[in-house]
Amino acid sequence: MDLASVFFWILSIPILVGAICVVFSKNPLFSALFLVLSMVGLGALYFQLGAHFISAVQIAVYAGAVMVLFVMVLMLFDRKAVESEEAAVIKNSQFKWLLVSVFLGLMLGLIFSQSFIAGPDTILPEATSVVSTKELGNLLYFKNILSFEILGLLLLVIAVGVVSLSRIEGGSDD
Amino acid sequence: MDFFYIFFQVIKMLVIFLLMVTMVPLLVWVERRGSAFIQNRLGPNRVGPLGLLQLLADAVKFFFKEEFVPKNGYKTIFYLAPIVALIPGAIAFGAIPLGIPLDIGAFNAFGQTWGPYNLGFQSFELGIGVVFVLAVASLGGYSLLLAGWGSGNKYSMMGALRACAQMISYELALGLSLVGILLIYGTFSFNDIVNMQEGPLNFSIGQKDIVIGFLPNWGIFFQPLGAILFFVATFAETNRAPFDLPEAEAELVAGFHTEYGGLKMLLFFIGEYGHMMVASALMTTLFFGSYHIPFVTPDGLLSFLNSFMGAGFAKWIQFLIFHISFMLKVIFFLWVFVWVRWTVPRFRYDQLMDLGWKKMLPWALFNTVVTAVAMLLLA
Amino acid sequence: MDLYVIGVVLLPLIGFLINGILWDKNNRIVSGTIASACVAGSFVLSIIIFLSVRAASVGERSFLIHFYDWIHVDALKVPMAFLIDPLSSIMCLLVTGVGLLIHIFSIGYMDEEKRPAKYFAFLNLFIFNMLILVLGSSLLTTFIGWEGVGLCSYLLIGYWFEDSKKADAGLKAFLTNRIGDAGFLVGLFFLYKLFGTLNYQDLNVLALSFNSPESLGLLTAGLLGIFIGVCGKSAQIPLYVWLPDAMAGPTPVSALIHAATMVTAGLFVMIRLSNLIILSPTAMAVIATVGALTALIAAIIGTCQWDIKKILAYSTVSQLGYMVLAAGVGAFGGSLFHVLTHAFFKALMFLGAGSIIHALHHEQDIRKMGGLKKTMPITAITFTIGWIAIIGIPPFAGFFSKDEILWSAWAGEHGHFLLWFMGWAAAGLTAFYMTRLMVLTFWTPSRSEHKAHESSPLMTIPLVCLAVLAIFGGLLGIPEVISHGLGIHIPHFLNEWLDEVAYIHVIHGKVSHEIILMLLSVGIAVFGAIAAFLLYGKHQDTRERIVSKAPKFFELVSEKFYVDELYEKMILKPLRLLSESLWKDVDQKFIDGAVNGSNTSIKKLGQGLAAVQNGFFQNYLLFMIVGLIAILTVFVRYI
Amino acid sequence: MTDLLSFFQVSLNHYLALGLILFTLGLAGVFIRKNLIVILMCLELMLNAVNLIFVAFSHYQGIPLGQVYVFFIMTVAAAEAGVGLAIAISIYKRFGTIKMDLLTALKG
Repeated sequence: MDLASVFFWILSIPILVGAICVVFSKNPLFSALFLVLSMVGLGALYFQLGAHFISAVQIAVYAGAVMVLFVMVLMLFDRKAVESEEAAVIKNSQFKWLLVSVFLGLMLGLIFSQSFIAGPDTILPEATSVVSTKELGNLLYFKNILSFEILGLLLLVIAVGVVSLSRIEGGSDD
Repeated sequence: MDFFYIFFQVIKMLVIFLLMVTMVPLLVWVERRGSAFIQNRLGPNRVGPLGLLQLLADAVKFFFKEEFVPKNGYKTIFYLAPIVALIPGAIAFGAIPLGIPLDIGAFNAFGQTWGPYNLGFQSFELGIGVVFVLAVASLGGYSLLLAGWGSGNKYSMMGALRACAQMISYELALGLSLVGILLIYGTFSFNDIVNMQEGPLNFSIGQKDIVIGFLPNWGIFFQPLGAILFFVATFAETNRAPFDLPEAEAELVAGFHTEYGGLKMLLFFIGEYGHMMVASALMTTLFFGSYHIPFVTPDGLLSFLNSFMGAGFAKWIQFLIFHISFMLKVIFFLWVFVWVRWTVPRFRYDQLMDLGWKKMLPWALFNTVVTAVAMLLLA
Repeated sequence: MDLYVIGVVLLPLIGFLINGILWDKNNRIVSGTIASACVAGSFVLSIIIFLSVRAASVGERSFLIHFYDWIHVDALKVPMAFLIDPLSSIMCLLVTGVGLLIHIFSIGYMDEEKRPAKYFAFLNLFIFNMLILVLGSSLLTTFIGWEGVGLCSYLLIGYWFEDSKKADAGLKAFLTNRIGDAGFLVGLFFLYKLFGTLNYQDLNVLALSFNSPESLGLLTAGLLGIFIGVCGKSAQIPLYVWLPDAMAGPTPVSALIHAATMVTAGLFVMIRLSNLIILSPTAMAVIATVGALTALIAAIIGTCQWDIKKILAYSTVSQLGYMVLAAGVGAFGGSLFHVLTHAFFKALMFLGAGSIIHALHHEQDIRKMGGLKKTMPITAITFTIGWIAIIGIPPFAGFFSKDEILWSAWAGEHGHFLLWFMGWAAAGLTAFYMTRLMVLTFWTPSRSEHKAHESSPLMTIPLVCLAVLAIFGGLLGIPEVISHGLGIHIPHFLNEWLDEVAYIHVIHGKVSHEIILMLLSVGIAVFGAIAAFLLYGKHQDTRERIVSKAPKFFELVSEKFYVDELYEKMILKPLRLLSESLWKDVDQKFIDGAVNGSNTSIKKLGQGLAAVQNGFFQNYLLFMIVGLIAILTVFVRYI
Repeated sequence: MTDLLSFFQVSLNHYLALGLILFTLGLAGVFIRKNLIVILMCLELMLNAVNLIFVAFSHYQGIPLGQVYVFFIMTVAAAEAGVGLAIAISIYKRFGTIKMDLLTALKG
């Protein structure tokens, strides 16, 4: 048990609890808040994995921007439209749960099967180096500049699209 | 990574947290006395000398107020909001160095030798300090949203939505206004940034080094526009006047904290002042030389102090002087916050959004581009 | 050199683009000047290229300029490259030089035109394509230009597309050429199968070492395929029918495309492949026979035409027959020689005809002309020079080239008495119908409704230039007999020039034979000319008597042997019937039935499956996950 | 005992398993929940799970490129959230609900 393990096990608790509550909370607002918890936990885990910049960006972008947006949009809706009884739905979908569990089992089996990736006995050598922001920037702006530019374009398109989408006037079928 | 190292770290964190919390009553006093001074009144002056103990009295009053939750509210969220309000400011403040690092020599305890330790005067030292502070500060919106939603009150909700939209809008200008100075420093680490601002103003154009001896080497001289944009954006981020739309009394009663009172209200206060302190500390660190004193180098000061006192003692005095230098600058900016609040009238909401999106953002972008081009050309 | 070559090719393209953009801003002078300037630049560069090719030492005069690999599939590698060698450089000079004169002439000719920019754009596009054809380093590159000039020909013949007959003429030219092109492509496939390359240089090398009688059949098939293409492009029997109709286009176009340059493309390809053609006696025989027959039959038809441009068109077909005959008897040098001289005098005569038609307000019937000798002196003089050149009176250009061909047909190892005789008879007929044209147009009194006047300098200057060339063009290849007879040694420039790129075989026969043959051909030309002069001048009644003796025959000739009607009955009608039955029986009943049937069955299937799409997107996700699990199961099981 | 200790000793597989569990939870949420906004949140959760796996691989194999992809995924996720929420708002404006089991206009 080294420090990395301690961090991992401590952080996996809020992450998992958050994720479970996202799915099971009746109130979407709680879902969102638990998702924030999960994301902050993941951010901390990234930090532990040496991805410092990604960790900060995770908190700033996901927790700080995307989820704030979610919460704001939730608040824009009528409270009754958002919070209605969903527990029954969650309970009455045993078949879907079964399917998802089978999926999880198969994937776990894949991960821990010796031939696919290193199993528990053959632990990969742990790379301890921290990826510096400079290194990341070089990768981002030199090697992957095209993808970066395309993403910039995507964001522009999205910005215009979102504005025009949310300006659509409401109304019933006609 | 031994016992004493962790021990000192924990002590340090506690000290910094307490430092921040004890600043709050002081700030409240400054705000009330300052507003009175500006408005030609006296302000609280009965309890204690200069009314300094008024805060203690207020605190006692807060503690004995009734705890209640509005009927339509959500209990959990209602209680969660003020706690959340406290967290971002406290964590962000911890990443900023408040003074020169302190050396603790090796010493013997529990039968073995420990140390020596070099302790930076900050809760935790991060390579990505600036980004971290911005990231954590961006979490500040949650407390407002939670308070607005948890109160089950139209006005609170409206205030929360306004506050949140405002914070998201100004976060862009805030972040972009810093890009210029970060380009110049070439690092996210606060300690590196602080060290770069030591000594007289110097820079190089092409191969030529230029030193201007009568000015300190502060960021403000490289990025005046960035500094102004950043400071304005922090006003919006902290929801202070003239950007205190979320709690505009005339329209929204008191915005998101309409339903709050007592201890919970106090936590909100601490949160807001915590934000202000983070903003002032950032301003100081990035643009005003952090704890550095103009024309005085840490080594020079230490040798000067050594000339008439013991080496160990001199080190502590040096540490204290630099910390005070930092705090004085922070307090100056805090005073500016108060000063502006009682001087400038509140914006209208559309004016606020116009300012954020159509003026500050383009100017910040302009600043970034100009800085980048200038660095490329002068390098 | 590379830069010059790029310039030569690109300048006309630039002209095309500029004029194409100016399309609806019609200004004759502006577009004409732009087009002419581009071609002039191209001409100057051609001269530079020609001179630098000349400056190179003998045997090293081929330059391959490689731009990029156009097609690269497995073994097939077609570079986009230009081959600069004696042949292509001289063709380049011809195309741009004659092209330039005709551009300038066009500025004057097209003065009543509604959309001159379009016209000049097409002309420039034609020059561009022709240069690609000439400069291409492989048969496939040439084929691009080949198709390109076909397109331009179509566009320019149907340039006055408001008149549906003229549009139809364009279509006819296009379709007839398609038959030829199909043959050309098949020929390409055969040659590629045989040699595995289509590059001229490689083909020439391989041809020299060709030594396998068993694949001679394949070679012959390939060459005959290409010859079908040549028949289409160079208007040989049986595909010549489009060329007379092509006279529907503007006259300068007829001069440029249908007399001087495009129609000689077939000859160009044959000269390029001369080292291959010479290997197959069968192909040679076919080529020579077709050429001789074309020369004779077209000349016969030419004697009974009344439209000035039709006469010139049949004359062109006949002269092209000469060139093909030359190729068929192995005189490739003579063939190119005749290409050049014919380009000069035929372009001259077409432009002269254009000048006349322009002066007479688009009157083309020679029965309604006459007396133009006085009213249009420059045109008359230059036209007369062209006339002397074409009927083969020494020392004008036509004599030398025609004589070289006839001599080869007589004495060459692939020659035959009959071939010579047909060529000789055709020479007489040529003299006859050309003189008839001269008599009716210039020397008899005017029968015109319009008062003619001399054309503008823009039109006469090109005429004069071409006339000079028609006089002196023959100097390119003075036969040894004459130069020896004169006691000075003038080398046969053209044969020496082409020696390293084509099969050049100089025939040394008895000097006396050669001189007798020369006298014979001059004799029949003079005889034909005098006959026409008399029959259409003073002794018109004699002519009518002759015609009335065998009216059927003359009707047959003046109706062009009913070839078009024959094609209509034999080919087009059955084709139409077949198409109709394919359309009504096969397509509508069988294919449409299958298509509609699959359509309805899929529709029904879709209606059945639509039940699955119940609008709950999470159900769709369910299918997705089931599929995912199936895949994962396979993974876990086998990996 | 040593087995238990070696189980607690983290390796790449632990991160992969954690990511997988998060992913499956997100999948289940998308699968089962009816509220459009919650579904979008669960999508974000799935993207986060993928990010975790990227970072873990990047760390254990010493290839920083993995983090670049995390960066890209975050950008796309933010864009996706923006569009998704805008669509949710327009759906709400038009149909008055964001329950996916009531929105079956695309029925075949």
